[in-house]
Amino acid sequence: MALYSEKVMDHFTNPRNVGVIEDADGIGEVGNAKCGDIMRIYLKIDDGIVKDAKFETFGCGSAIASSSMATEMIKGKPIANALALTNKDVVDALDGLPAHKLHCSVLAEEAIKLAVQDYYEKIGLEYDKSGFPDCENCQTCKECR
Amino acid sequence: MALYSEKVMDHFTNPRNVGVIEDADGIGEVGNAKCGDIMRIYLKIDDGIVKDAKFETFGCGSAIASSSMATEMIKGKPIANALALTNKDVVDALDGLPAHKLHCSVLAEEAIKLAVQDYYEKIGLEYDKSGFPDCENCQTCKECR
Amino acid sequence: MKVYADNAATTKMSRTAIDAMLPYLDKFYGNPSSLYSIGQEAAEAMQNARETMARCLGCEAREITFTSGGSEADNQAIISAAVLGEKKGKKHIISTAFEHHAVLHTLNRLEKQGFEITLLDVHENGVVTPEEVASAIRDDTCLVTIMYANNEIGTIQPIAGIGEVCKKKGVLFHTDAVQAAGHLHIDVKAQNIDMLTLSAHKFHGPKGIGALYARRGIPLTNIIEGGAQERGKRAGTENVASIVSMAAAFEEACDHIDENAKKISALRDKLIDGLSKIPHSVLNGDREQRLPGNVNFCFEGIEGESLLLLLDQKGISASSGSACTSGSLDPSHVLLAIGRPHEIAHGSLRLTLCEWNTEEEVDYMLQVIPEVVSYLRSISPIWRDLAANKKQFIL
Amino acid sequence: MKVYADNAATTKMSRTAIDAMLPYLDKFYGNPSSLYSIGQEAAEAMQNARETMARCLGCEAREITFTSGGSEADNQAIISAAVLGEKKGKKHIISTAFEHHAVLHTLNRLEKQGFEITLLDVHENGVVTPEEVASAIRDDTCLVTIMYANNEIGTIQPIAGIGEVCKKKGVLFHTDAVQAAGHLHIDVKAQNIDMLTLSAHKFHGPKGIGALYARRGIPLTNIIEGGAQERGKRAGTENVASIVSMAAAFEEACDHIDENAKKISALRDKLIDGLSKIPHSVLNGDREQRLPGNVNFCFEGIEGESLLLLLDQKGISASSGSACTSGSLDPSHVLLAIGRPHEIAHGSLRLTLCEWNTEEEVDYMLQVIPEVVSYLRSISPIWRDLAANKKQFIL
Ligand SMILES: Cc1ncc(COP(=O)(O)O)c(C=O)c1O
Ligand SMILES: Cc1ncc(COP(=O)(O)O)c(C=O)c1O
Repeated sequence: MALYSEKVMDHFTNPRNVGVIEDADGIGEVGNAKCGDIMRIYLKIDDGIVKDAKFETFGCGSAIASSSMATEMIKGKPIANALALTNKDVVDALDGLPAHKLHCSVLAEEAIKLAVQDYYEKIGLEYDKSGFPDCENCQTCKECR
Repeated sequence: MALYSEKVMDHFTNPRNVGVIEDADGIGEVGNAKCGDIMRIYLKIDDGIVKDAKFETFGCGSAIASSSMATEMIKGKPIANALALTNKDVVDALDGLPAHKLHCSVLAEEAIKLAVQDYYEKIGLEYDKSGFPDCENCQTCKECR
Repeated sequence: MKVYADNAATTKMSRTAIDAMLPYLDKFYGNPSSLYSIGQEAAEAMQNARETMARCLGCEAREITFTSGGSEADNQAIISAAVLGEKKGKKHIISTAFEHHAVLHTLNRLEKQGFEITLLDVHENGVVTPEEVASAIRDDTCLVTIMYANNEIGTIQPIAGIGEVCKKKGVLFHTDAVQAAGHLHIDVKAQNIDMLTLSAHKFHGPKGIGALYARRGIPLTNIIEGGAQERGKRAGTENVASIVSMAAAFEEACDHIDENAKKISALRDKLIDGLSKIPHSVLNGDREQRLPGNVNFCFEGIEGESLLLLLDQKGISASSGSACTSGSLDPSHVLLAIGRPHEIAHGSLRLTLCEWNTEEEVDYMLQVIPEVVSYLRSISPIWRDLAANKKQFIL
Repeated sequence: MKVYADNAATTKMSRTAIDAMLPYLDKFYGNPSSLYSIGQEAAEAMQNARETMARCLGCEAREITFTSGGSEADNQAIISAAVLGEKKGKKHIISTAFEHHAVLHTLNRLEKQGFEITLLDVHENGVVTPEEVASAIRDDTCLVTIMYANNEIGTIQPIAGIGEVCKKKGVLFHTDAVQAAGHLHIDVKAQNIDMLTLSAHKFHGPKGIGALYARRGIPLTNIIEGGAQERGKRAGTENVASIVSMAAAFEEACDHIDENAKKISALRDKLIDGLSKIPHSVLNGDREQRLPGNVNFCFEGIEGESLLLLLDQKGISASSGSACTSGSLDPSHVLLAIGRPHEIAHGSLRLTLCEWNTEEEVDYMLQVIPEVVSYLRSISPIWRDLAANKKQFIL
């Protein structure tokens, strides 16, 4: 299989952290069904640490693999690390993605940021909005249509 | 070999009547080197009968085969028969020629007519010129250029 | 178990086709334009192939032009009709919204050159009617190009009816029969088809070879200029081995058309019945007017690529949308054309069978596919919302 | 004895090329655009083939576009350059009078669309100089297209010099290397070649497959519209088997280029020396700047077709003019371009050798050809007149 790396196929076939956190502290969702990708990430946060992360994804192989890898990468880490996770980090950890699939890693980065933002909103924290995805004007989703 | 019929190949490979009649009574030549075909026909005529016919041809396989067949067809026949020989008769006798080679049979018909004409001129016979090829305005040779 | 269920994308070559090809690789390898024997042997083989193709299509050998495949033939047919139309000041072309890209992209190009293109609606069942074609024809229409059978949803168009309408109105009619040739009966004269495209690799012949039938009297415009091959209408040293192989494959397919159709459509029907049991799913395309081997479903709440990859891991080769648009993020233009919303169109699965598929394979697919669909739904946020009544099911 | 001496028309496939092809007919038969394993295996094989081609040409894999042969690649290269030129208002193209028809006829078509074409003189030796190219280049020149080696007389052009001139003047340079590829060293970067055409069947690969190299950054214009194959620049399901086979053949040819050239040119030289003894004959094309396998003579007083047919009867496959113009009454445009008068051009013989020809075969040809020439002269009215001093010998 030349299309995806072994890492991608591993995370696609045996995705880590699939599922729901019923009492999540933050939930982030990006993408839309029209584009063919929706990623929803659930976070359990305690003491500034991402105690647990789970995801549900409607999307292609690399979307599922990106969700799996991204949640793996932030579990047990401080929130700051979760916010610092870039799509490139995810791509690198997956040993690369095909060019036309890079947006899947962007979705993962953004879903995590949105989940943290949701947590901030829920606990009523003051924060700088500029560091978070602006879904209203999101290029990724616009390109799709 | 789909290109030529067996008859054509036979007359090309073992041409009948190749050569020169040194004391020919009539000689006809058509075609030109530019077109890639020259046919020269020699006739020995006696008592209104074509006693002998020979040819020399510079040209393709079907030109050589047409000369061979045409000379065969007039040998021993009255002049009238020689004059009545059409290119179609030659083509039929050869079991057909490819479309783009039909002009070779025309050359054979015309070379014979010119040889008879040459004979008429030599013996000072009055004859109707309209039945003979008009080489000045010949279409076949013009098409080639 | 390994199941190849993507015969609409391409097929495995038959023994007949391979055996027909081999001698022309290193035995009768001459250039058919050459005078000498091994060249003329090749020319003769090509002529026999042309006659075989013609016999199977109901036309004359000289009405067949060999091309490098279906796409080239589609391009040449349409360009040729456009050149003729332009000469007469007729710059309107009728087609449908769900043609193959070889047709649609060529039409796009013509549109940029000032042609007007009418794309007929194909309705939810994926079938146009001759009446619709008739009422779209205008005085300046130079071409109707409508595919014989659709490559994604397998629906068969009323070709003879359309041919009759076009003939009556004096408009050229081209049909892309790439999916039909070798699978459905074709008789270009009886069906009043002026031009027809086919491609060998869809009926167990080789890839990279196809044919364009063009009724005598329709001058073709070269797509490829150069030597005098194909009566000057398609330059390039002829692919003799593939031409001979295509003809052998086509003849074999046409000789077994009814028998194969019977066998394949029984498998197809079993597959359709089985997959229909998956809740919130729908068969795409008319159930009756359908290629013997085509099954195409949408499953709500899941996305096609992940479905295909999981099926591949279970040994099943299938497709979603058409093969040549993979790598694109857009959902199938065919499914959109029959009115499926984007989110549904993304969740499609095409299974296309041939006479070599077996009932065991169908049973295996009917076991695996529902499992995989369930699994993907179980990890899908859309499905969660649908199941929790937060969103309304579309299917 | 059977002697195939028409390797410039087409070649017999090598064992290597056939063995490379076979598995892709019925084992790895997937559509390379498909996601599943057997599709991706085909895609991978195609990518490997692309890398092999690139390595042998000195370019990058993504600079290679697979086509259905040399003619298509020539058409696409020239059309692409013309489209680019037109955008910049540059509508002048430089070429030579003895290009292949795939080039000349495409240029004719462009001429009708308002392009101006300069055909450089190729002189009696069949070689143009970089200086001549330089002085023909104008401000509105968008393309120089000059063949690497001529298919009839085998003369090799100073490609690196022409490439340098074009680079300096900022003009695109395309070369039709159909006769050179696999026989002469090519390094597109070192030689400043922007676009290059090759065709597999000239180096023991299959017919119906070729490649176009286009330097990164040169946008190609589609000849065939449709699917997204070949980065969207050449639609149609890829001929995987032939592509893999072409790459194997090309690699084999390039790996043995010096060794083959040495062997073949020794046979060629023997043949040239022997045929030169026939009176009133001439070698066409430069003796030194010449493909290793090319021998091309004119014999005064005889016509080519009858010569070929008689040689065929003796088991020798040869050609006169080029294969693709047989069926035409016109003499070779190449021989006219090097100044041979019509009557001489008609009497040409091309023998083209490959590494499988033997010294015995050369000896046999050197025995048969003079006999056949003598025989045809003996029945030729032109020869009679020449011999009788009624006409002047030209040669
Ligand atoms: C110099 C040259 N260019 C182009 C071609 C065309 O290649 P193809 O026959 O593969 O289309 C040929 C041979 O046929 C050739 O010799
Ligand atoms: C309906 C239809 N038309 C045209 C084509 C193009 O044929 P090819 O891939 O042989 O160029 C295909 C398949 O690829 C097809 O399914």
